[in-house]
Amino acid sequence: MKVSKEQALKFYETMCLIREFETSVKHDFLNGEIPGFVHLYIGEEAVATGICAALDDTDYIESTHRGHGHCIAKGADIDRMMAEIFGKKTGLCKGKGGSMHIADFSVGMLGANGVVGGGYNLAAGAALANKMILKNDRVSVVFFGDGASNRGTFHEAANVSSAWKLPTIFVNEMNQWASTTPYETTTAVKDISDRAKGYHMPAVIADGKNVFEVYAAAVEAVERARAGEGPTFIECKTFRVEGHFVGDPELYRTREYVKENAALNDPLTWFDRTMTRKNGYIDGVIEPQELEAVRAAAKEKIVKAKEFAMSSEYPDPDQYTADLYL
Amino acid sequence: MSIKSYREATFDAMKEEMIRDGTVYAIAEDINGNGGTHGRYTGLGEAIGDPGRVIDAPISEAIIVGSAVGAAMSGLRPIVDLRFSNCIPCAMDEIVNQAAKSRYMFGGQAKVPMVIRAPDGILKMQGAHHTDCLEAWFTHVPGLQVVVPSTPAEGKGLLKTAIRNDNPVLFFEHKKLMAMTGEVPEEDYTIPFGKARVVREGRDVSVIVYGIMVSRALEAAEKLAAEGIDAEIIDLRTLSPWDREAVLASVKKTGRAVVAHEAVRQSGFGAEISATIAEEAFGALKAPVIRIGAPFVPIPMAPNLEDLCRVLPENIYEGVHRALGRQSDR
Amino acid sequence: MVLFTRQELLTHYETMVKIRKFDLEAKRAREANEILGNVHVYVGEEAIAAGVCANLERKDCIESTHRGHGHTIAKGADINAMMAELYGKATGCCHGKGGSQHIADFSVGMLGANGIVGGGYGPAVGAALAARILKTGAISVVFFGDGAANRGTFHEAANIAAAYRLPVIFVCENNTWACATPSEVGHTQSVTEISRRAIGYDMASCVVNGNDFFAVYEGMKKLAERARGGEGNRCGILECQTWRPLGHVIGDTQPYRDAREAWARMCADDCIENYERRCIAEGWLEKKDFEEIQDRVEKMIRDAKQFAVDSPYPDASELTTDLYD
Amino acid sequence: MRKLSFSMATCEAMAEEMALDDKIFVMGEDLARQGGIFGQFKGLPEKFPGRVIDTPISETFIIGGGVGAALAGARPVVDMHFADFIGVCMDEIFNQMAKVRYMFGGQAKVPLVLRAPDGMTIQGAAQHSQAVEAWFCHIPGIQVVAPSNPEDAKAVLKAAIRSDNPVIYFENKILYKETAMVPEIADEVPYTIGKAKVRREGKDVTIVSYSIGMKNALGAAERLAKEGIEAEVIDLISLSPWDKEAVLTSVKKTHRLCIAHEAVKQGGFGAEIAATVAEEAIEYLDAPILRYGAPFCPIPFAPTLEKMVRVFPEDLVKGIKGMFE
Repeated sequence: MKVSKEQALKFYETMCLIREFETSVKHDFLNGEIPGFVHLYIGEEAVATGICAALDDTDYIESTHRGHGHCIAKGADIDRMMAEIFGKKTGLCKGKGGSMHIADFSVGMLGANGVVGGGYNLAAGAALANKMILKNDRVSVVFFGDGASNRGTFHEAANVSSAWKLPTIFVNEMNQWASTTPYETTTAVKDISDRAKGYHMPAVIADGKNVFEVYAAAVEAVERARAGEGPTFIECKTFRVEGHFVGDPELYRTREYVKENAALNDPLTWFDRTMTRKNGYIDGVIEPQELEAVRAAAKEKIVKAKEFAMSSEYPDPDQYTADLYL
Repeated sequence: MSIKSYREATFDAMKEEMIRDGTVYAIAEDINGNGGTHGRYTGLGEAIGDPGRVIDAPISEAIIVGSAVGAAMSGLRPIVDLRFSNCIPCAMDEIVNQAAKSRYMFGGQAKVPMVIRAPDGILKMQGAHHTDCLEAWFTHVPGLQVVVPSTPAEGKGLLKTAIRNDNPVLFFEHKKLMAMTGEVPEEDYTIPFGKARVVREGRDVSVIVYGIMVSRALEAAEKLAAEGIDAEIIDLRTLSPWDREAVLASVKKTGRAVVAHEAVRQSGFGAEISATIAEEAFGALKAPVIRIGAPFVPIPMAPNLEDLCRVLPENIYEGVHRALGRQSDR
Repeated sequence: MVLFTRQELLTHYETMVKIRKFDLEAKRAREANEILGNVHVYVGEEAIAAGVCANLERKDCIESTHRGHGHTIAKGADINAMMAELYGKATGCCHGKGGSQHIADFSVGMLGANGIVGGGYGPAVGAALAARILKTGAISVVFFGDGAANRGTFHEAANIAAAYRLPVIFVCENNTWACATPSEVGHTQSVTEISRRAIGYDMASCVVNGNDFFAVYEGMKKLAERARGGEGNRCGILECQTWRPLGHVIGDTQPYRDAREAWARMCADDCIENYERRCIAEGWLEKKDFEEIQDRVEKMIRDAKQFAVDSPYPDASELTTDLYD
Repeated sequence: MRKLSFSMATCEAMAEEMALDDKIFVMGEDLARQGGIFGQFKGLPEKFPGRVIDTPISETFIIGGGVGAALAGARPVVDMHFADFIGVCMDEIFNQMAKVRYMFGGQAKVPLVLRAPDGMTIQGAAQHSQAVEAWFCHIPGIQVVAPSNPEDAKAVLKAAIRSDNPVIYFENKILYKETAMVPEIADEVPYTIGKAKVRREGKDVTIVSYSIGMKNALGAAERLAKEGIEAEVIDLISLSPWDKEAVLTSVKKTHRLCIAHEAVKQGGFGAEIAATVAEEAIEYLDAPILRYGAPFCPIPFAPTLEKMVRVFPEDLVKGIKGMFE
């Protein structure tokens, strides 16, 4: 499908923001400014971007431990995201959640999840509430990796979503690595989307580096969901460029292997290459300097976000029991 | 004797047991990828000369534990690793309704010799999904045994016992233990379950602890000793079964008790210890039984809030003073 | 179509009749409050347990369900000890500790009925793993209902069994009722044929008429041979489509459906009568062969009941035994 | 005031609240057709079409889906069939339901009620008889209630439904059939979670219990009265938060404490009560604290063994009289 040049540039901006955000986080983690667990989305930017571009603010997403990209793509405030990752009181979760539990309910981002496969049922439940109880046309998206596709929670959520034609969209980020395990050693199928057949659920495979292809799949799935026709399974073939978490020595794969696959699957270089020539996605082309301008602006934003985070206070100690019960 | 880290000591325990007994196998997510969390399994397959007994599992906790129950009932001795204690709830039913009960429900026909290793505790800003101490749940479940080692040498001996033992064992290891080093005997040895050890003799107050809390209690004891307060420190080693006699004997001697763990205080295992003392050493008590545990909140991310959830030597030190301060006027 | 020897035909018939009469007696005893607790009977589904287990050797393991008497009998358990277990007697196969819902006989590879719907998948996969490591050549079977098919444990077990190339056969007894809930597409189920899910694990699958012993036997035979024959993905799903003629549990008044119709539907397609009809039509057996077996089994069940009634309850001192080693 | 059974009282509470707020819905297994396996949802499917939802046997979804629905603004009441199955969705309870609000810094709220029928019936055996409330008292972020009679059953359930926190509502399976006078409650707040009730005033000893345990507490108090010992009986009703002050106040008056629950003694909630008193009021005690609970074994099936794991009023009487020797 074709989109306007503005839309294409919007995609690019989001992807650059994610890339810059993650690059900055990685840097700050490695020099000890950010503690805890941090999982980076580098290389998978086109997935969150393409999917979330097809959603409204009132739609929901359930994210994963690798959630910064989803959060940014859904439109969360980047300053407050960064502050949360630093554990500051100005963070989206007032410093209680951190990277792995980042959330912004104001834009329908129902949270990253420290439990692999913890998001399916929450997303299906939100879909159930919206369709069957609150009677609106909001849709829920759940992102999950190839590793998480082996959790029983997937099975239970997929079955009910299909049985009740819930507006749940299952977005599989097939990045080929379940933390340190190559997916094929523990997963019985080549295309995880084959599992959709077991629930009478339509499925589509998208090239995870091609934001347009992901977007097109998402638009179709969202239409189907809003029309009451039930869930869709979108498998995005992508690649996890970084280790499972920042600091992962990656003993389980070689540098060469990573370099090669990163190059093959990088959504930003693909975008640069494709948009600067005549292509089937927009009318005309995007000039290199236009792209450069977007990249520069993104860098700028992230620098500001970090300054905001650094200059923010830690939460007041007396806040440690707050936000538990009402 | 040689100086080893907890990680190395428990690795040796597994290695030796797996070489000794071909029915022992280890299964976990990432077990070959990165040696499991904290690399506790790195090179295990090669070390025992049988990589087939070190198995990569999908992210399917229910089946990792469930299949181990079946394998155990069929003659194997699984070592299951759940990476983080917080993954345990994903397999809770398999642990409490299958592993714990199969032998009993089936009238002793089955036996379920398996070990579930689960690193727990606060490390640094890992947030609410990777830090909880859940031992108390399993002390409430008949059929399970619960082990909480406190040093490298203890870890090796207790893990060997757990592997040879014919019951399902939950083996909780604090993440801060992993890099802790200490003297570890080279020879083959086991440590019996249900036998506490007196880590430090004392006459003024009994401090009952387990796991990581033992080293923190010792630290507190040094500070107290400087003030002329002589604390006796008891390392329970195993919580189910647990050594009531040792605890009661000590409290009858000192007349005062302080119980501490990193788990949430409300309904933690400390309550069982304290309640038992109140029932069975009542006459000997000169003061209230002090109980120390984490506040009633999930673990927050912010470092300063997180620190409020730790149980540190100063908390124990302060607890002992409370025990000494408020005399019972009974 | 395999040709059975006359003896085999008689044995399979006896298995089904034994299950039928055992469970009708269990039903009677429960309704008369001679036994207590949850009793789920297998009436109407006998051909499945019989057809599946006829393909198994003693060393092979089965994981059963809450509706487990049929599986236990078909795997060759002693019915005296089984009946005694239902009565909670010391002579029961679980020494009175388990009862109907936790019946087990490890001596014949019956690794236990399970009170947790979908609790059997894990142990079955584990048993297969053990068979591989111990090189016993045994295969595992896990029975499960259409309701249990929606438990996440199914998904985890199916994936791991396939990924590890383990010899596990998932036998779905699709009797269309999950307790008091019909497994209808759109209600609680998303597929008409549960075996469709095999695709998601690159597994073999086969759908058969669960009320036809010969169809079940054939389907199971194919999957069992594949499971025993080494290479590639060795697991499979055998979906047996059948019907639950009685309530979920004895005492269930079935407010959710017409009980009389439910029973009539089985009578119209009773796996035991189907078996008799086929054998007579093919000229394999005669009416009197069946009558002779019916009478013999009748007596076995009477004796089993007597044995159970005469047996003592376990001594109070048994309370904490069989818990730890 | 009119006579109602415990289970009808809970139905009434549901019906009243669902009529007030159409964001409330019910989800679980076997609800729509059967009104719950213990009839505790009878009539609701007809009264509130579309708001009583039959789920597959997918407990992780029942809870996880409930949490998601709550996050999206609905007010789910979910049913756990048997509390014994709660382990199946422990992660959804512990890592999701209890933590989302806190982890996300108060952005979310989870107004969800989890109804969990628990306790021993008659020969329900190891997987359908458990009392597991203690696990949940150890989990920050959820509230735990366990009413002991029809009147409280209604008031407490209404309060739980109105609470913006996740509440686990343990309802004992034996108590379901208990009947008593239950008032029509108008719209005012029916009960404050965390408050205990003094069921019987006394000066000599304090007996603390909850849920089915209250039968033992009150039964023992009556017998003791005949022997001139006046027991004060406290019904906690709510376990997390629990009414520390009520217990401490009473103990400071009576100087003796006895705690009883059906759950296994080791690691049970009774330990929390005893430990708290041992820390905050030990100087008031004239005798060691008594704690009653099940012995350390699963629930056996055989009647002779099952009797051994039950607590009876006589046990309390014996122990309490010992306090005065």
